[in-house]
Amino acid sequence: MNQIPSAVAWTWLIVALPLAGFVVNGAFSFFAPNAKRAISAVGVGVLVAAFAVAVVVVRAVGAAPPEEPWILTYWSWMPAGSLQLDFALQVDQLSAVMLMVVTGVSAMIHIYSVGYMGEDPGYARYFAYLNLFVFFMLVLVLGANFPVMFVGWEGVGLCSYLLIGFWYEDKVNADAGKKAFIMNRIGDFGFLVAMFLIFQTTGSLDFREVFAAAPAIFEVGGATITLITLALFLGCTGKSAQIPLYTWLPDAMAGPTPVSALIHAATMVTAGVYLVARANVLFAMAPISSAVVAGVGALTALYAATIALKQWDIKKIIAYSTVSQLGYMFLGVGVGAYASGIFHLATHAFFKALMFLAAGSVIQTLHHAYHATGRHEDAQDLRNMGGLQRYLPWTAALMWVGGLANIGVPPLAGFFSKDDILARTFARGHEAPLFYLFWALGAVGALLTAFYMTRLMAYAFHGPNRTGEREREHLHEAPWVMTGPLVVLALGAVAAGAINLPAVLPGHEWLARWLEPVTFMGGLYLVEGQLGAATEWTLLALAAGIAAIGMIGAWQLLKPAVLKPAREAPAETGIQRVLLRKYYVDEIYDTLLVRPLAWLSDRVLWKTIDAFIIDGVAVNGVARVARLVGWVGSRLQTGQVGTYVVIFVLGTIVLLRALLRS
Amino acid sequence: MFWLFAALAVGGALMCITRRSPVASALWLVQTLFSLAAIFVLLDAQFIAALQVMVYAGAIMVLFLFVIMLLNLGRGSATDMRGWTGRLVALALGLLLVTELWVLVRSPLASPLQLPAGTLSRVAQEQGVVAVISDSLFRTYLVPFEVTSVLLLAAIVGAVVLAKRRL
Amino acid sequence: MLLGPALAVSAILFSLGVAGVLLRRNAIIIFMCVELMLNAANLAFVALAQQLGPDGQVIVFFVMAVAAAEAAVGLAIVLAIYRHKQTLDIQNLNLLRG
Amino acid sequence: MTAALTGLGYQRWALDAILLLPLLGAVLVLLSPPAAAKRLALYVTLAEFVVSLGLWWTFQPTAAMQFQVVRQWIPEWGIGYRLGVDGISLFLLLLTTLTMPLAVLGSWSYITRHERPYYALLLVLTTGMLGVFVALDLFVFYVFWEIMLIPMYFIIGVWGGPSRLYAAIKFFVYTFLGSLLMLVAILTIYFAVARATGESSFAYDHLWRNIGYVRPWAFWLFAAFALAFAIKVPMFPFHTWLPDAHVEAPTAGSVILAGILLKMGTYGFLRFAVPLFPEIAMDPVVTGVVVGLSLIGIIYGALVSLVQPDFKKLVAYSSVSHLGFVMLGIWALTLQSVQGAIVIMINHGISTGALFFLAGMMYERRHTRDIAEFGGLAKVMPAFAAVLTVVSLSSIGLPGTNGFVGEFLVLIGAFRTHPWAAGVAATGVIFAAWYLLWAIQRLLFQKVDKPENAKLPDLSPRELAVLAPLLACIVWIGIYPAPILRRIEPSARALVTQVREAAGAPPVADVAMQPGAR
Repeated sequence: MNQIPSAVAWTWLIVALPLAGFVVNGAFSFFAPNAKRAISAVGVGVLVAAFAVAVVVVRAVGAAPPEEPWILTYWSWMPAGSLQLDFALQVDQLSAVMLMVVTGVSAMIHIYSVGYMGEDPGYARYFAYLNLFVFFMLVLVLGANFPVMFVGWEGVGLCSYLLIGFWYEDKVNADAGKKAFIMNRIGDFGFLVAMFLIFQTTGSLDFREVFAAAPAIFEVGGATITLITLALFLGCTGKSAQIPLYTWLPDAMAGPTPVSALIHAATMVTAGVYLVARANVLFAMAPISSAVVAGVGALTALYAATIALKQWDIKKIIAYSTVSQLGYMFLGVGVGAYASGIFHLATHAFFKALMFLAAGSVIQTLHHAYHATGRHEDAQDLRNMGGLQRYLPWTAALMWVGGLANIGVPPLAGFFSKDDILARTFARGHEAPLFYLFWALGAVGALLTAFYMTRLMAYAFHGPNRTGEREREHLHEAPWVMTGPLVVLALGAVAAGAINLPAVLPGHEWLARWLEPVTFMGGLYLVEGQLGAATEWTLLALAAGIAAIGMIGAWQLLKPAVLKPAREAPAETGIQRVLLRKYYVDEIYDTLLVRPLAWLSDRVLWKTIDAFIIDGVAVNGVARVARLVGWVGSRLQTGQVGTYVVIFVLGTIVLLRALLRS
Repeated sequence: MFWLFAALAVGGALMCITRRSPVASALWLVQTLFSLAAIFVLLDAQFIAALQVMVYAGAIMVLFLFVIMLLNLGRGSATDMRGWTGRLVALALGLLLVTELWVLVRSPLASPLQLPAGTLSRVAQEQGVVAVISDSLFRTYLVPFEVTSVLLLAAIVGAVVLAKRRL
Repeated sequence: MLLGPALAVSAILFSLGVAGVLLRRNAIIIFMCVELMLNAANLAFVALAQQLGPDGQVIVFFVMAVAAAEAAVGLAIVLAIYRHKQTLDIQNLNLLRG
Repeated sequence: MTAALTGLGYQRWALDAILLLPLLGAVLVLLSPPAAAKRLALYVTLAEFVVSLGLWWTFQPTAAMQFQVVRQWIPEWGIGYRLGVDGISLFLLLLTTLTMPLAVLGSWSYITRHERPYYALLLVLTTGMLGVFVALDLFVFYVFWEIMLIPMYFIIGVWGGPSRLYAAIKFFVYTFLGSLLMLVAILTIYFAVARATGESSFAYDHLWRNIGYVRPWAFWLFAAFALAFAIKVPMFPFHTWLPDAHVEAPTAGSVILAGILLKMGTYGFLRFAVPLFPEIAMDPVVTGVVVGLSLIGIIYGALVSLVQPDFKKLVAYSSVSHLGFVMLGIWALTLQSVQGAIVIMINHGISTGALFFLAGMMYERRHTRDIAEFGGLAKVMPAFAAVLTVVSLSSIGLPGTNGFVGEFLVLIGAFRTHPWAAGVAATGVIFAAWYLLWAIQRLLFQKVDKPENAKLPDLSPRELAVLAPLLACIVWIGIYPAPILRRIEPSARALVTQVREAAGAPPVADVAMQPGAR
């Protein structure tokens, strides 16, 4: 292990700054909720400062790439015999990438929020939560052992809960927050069980020790390691909204749009991908689990894309798109292309945050317009938009960049990262045909992605405007504080692909080489397939072709001109309705799980077992028997002294008799 | 001598429990008590006999009579005797008790405990009647004696409290 | 030796006392019967004291003291009851009824 | 600090002072003018806390009993006033002394009639509870166990809610039933040991060393102890006194009941039932029953909490769930699980105590605890909402709060010996989130739909003073529990070692065993 550079010792500051921001803004929310300048200064300032420190730290990593992670131990957290948990952070190449993504995107979104949330009465509370979120996210990516990571893991879930339910006065929002938290908790259960198993088998929970010991302890493909990784992956499905625990993410759009951009697109939901990449040794040693990860990822990628086809809510489309893109990331890490997964994670953070923030600008201006005229229309419904590029030219252009990146149009970032994943999946195909199926699922998903993204752009920005006659004059471009971050993110969406260009292009696979010290252990067990240059070129062309077909198809099939506003739109039928209602999965969960459990708790457990059987029959039954005996006894007491005397004398005589006998 | 007083005592007791008027009952009881005092003398317990006359026949019975008079119960009202069943029960239980006690009386006394006949009267002549009792009373039974005095005090207070019309 | 006859008389008197208690309903007469029983017991004590030493007489002394106390308190209770209920018939005194 | 306290001879008089101070305080409170009662009680409990705080510094992290006090009481029967503290009881002691001033402050405006007897009873209760935790003589233990029952009975029965009498009697009879059986067991052990060794003594050490002489009846004796403690915990089928008592008791009563009284059951298991009868406790059937009941308690308590319309009842049932974790931790009998069980005991006292305080504050404002009567409180009472959220999160076991540390240790320890049970218990974290978040949503979020709720005052400084120490503990234990764990560890290790050795149970990690050493 090489010497820790002095710059890395500043890591604690990256984590502590957002926490300090939370504390200060939390205090502001109670004592000076209207001091918006100060709140913005603190809220944004800590993030910018954290980003700056992160740059310093990452430069140190770049200057002297560590062979093994640098561990910074701060204090002993849970010392209990052989369980010696420290509160420790670790810096290595993987956490460096995550550091840049998290602090960078967060800083942009914080700046954007200054404009977006400017008029909200809960401004201070909003920034406090947002800062707290960043704090937990950083703990998540920097934690040096599973429990510390779990602190961040659940902490971001908490902030997600608080921010989804930020406008808590609406029951829908509060419900959505609660749903997100509980769904995440189901995943966390898996995480917990995985930690128990890991501790049981390896006797440690520190990343370094566990991963170092894993090859000696576990047998490749053994039951234990499979169980551990599947349990970990259950945690990932909760946090990263994969089948079957994905339903919370679309509902989570109830939160403010920057929150959706930060938490539900760029950072928190990618934690699962990060976890798989971090624990790559474990997953690589369990081929079945890896296949499950890849399969679930591919399936989710396609499945979520089909739902996105028919949604009308602009944020829901982007949300399902996020679910779908997360599926690609899992496909990547599932086939052993850990660097590709992280690559897509990074590019996705840029273009999806961009999409969300741009959508936020659209929603805000529509919202203002409807507010100004007093009409109650849905500001998020595509059917109420149309032709917006005339009113919001900047936003439209920037959103097109994000959309194209998402579709995977060369040479934007999304093209390279998505193709990278698909290519590597294809490369595994010669091992098992299953991977060709995964690749096919992913490819179809990509086609659908191109379709729904084009649909979104066409309906929102092109064709005639359907917002309303009087509202039209209130539509205007967002202020610079909101468009500025969009520009930065758009640059990222365009250029981020450069960090990991395919092998056939110059500067090839820089990120993969950068992550080599972290992923090489996994690479020992899950050997990536190799593709010839010709195949690689073919796949690149195919990807570009798919994107083009999807876009052109959408452009031809959809007719924004004949679309009616939401209020006048006819009801959907058949398969469209099924898609619109998201395959009724929420309803199925509700009917099969939630309601029966509530019914069981109320009627059977509480009212029958608790109140009736235990309390009524057993406990009070005993009391009733005692009372009955007492009642019978009391009837014997006539209160007649004479009777008592007779009995008393009789008793005396009997006693005397007994004495005489002896 | 003994049998005469015994007969008087039993007769008085019998009359006491059968008279309708409380006053008459009380007076018959006085007769029994006096007879008992006589029997005590015959049993070498002159001091107790004197006490019997003073405390029982004198103090206690006077108290009873006082109360009876105070409550104006002297006039024999309707009998307070129980009905035939009650009488039969009383009779039966009384007889049963007598039988049992009779058996008890017949049982022999543990011989080592017995003093030779006439010991007590001899001792009484040597030391005086009271001295025999007082010796035992103020040595062996000093604490009970003192406790008794407290008991009497408590009884006085209690009686006063109970009998007062209003506290 | 008057022990046997004295004890016999004591037994008879005691039984008469018990019978009286059972027979009568007037509280004050019942009370007198109790006194009768106490005296019967005293007789037994005195008779036995002749055989076993003077301690028996001491006990009689205590019995008398207690009897006096009891009479005082008992009669006070009788007074209180009479004032409260205007009767001494124990059939009407059923406050102990459960 | 340690040196200064040692200079004062703290180790010698600490326990005496801690037990005597509240009793003196009770007398003073009874003699004081009624208006000064609560102030006086507050000072006494604060003084008590300060005195007990010395234990923190002077406690040596070893398995030995410390601060021992041994005095003859009834030498004919071998009853001695024997007290001592080890890592298991230390924090229960501190938790008690911390809770009491808060309980007094929490009663400040809630109790409006008969103030003097109320505060005097609280102080007597303090002595009783502390006595239970420090007694090292089974007779003295029993005496304290009963002493604390009586003030609690009156606190519920006199100052409680509408059906307080039912609840108080149920609480009393239920607990008393168990404790009488325990008394019989104690006496049986005492006489059996006295006959066998010729030395009559109720001293815990003496009985523990010679417990082999009661082997023929060990099962029944264990059962008697276990029943007494199981009722107190309460374990699954014996829990129905708890919701009633909690709902009817005044705020401070609920807090003390949940925070401390329940811990006496689990403490009893740790101190008496398990170490005295290790081979019975570790019997596969007994273990199966206890672990099974704990799991039922965890899941069942959580599910029943879910559907409670009354907030206090919800918290009460959640206690059943939390204490299930403690029982699981004790019976899993690994170092981590036992440490975790003790930490959960502390946490539960803090978090559930705080929840009951909050429930009481709600009740004082609206005179109802019906969750449906509230809604939108976050808008009206932001500080209240913030505190309730943090406390609930701690109760849910969010990492970074105290709740996580305990549950994590119990589960990771239990996983070593009972992996399936630990797995099932871990699902409890899902249900806990469900019922508490749902309750929070209905209380704090959504629109203020009842006009009576629109003008509710936020937390007063006094109420904040009650909650602030608890919040501080929640965060502190959540991120830096190491000082606590280090103090617990030696005692927990000794316990696990002894019990496993004596029971001939399979060895586990962290414990060096010599089977059959005893």
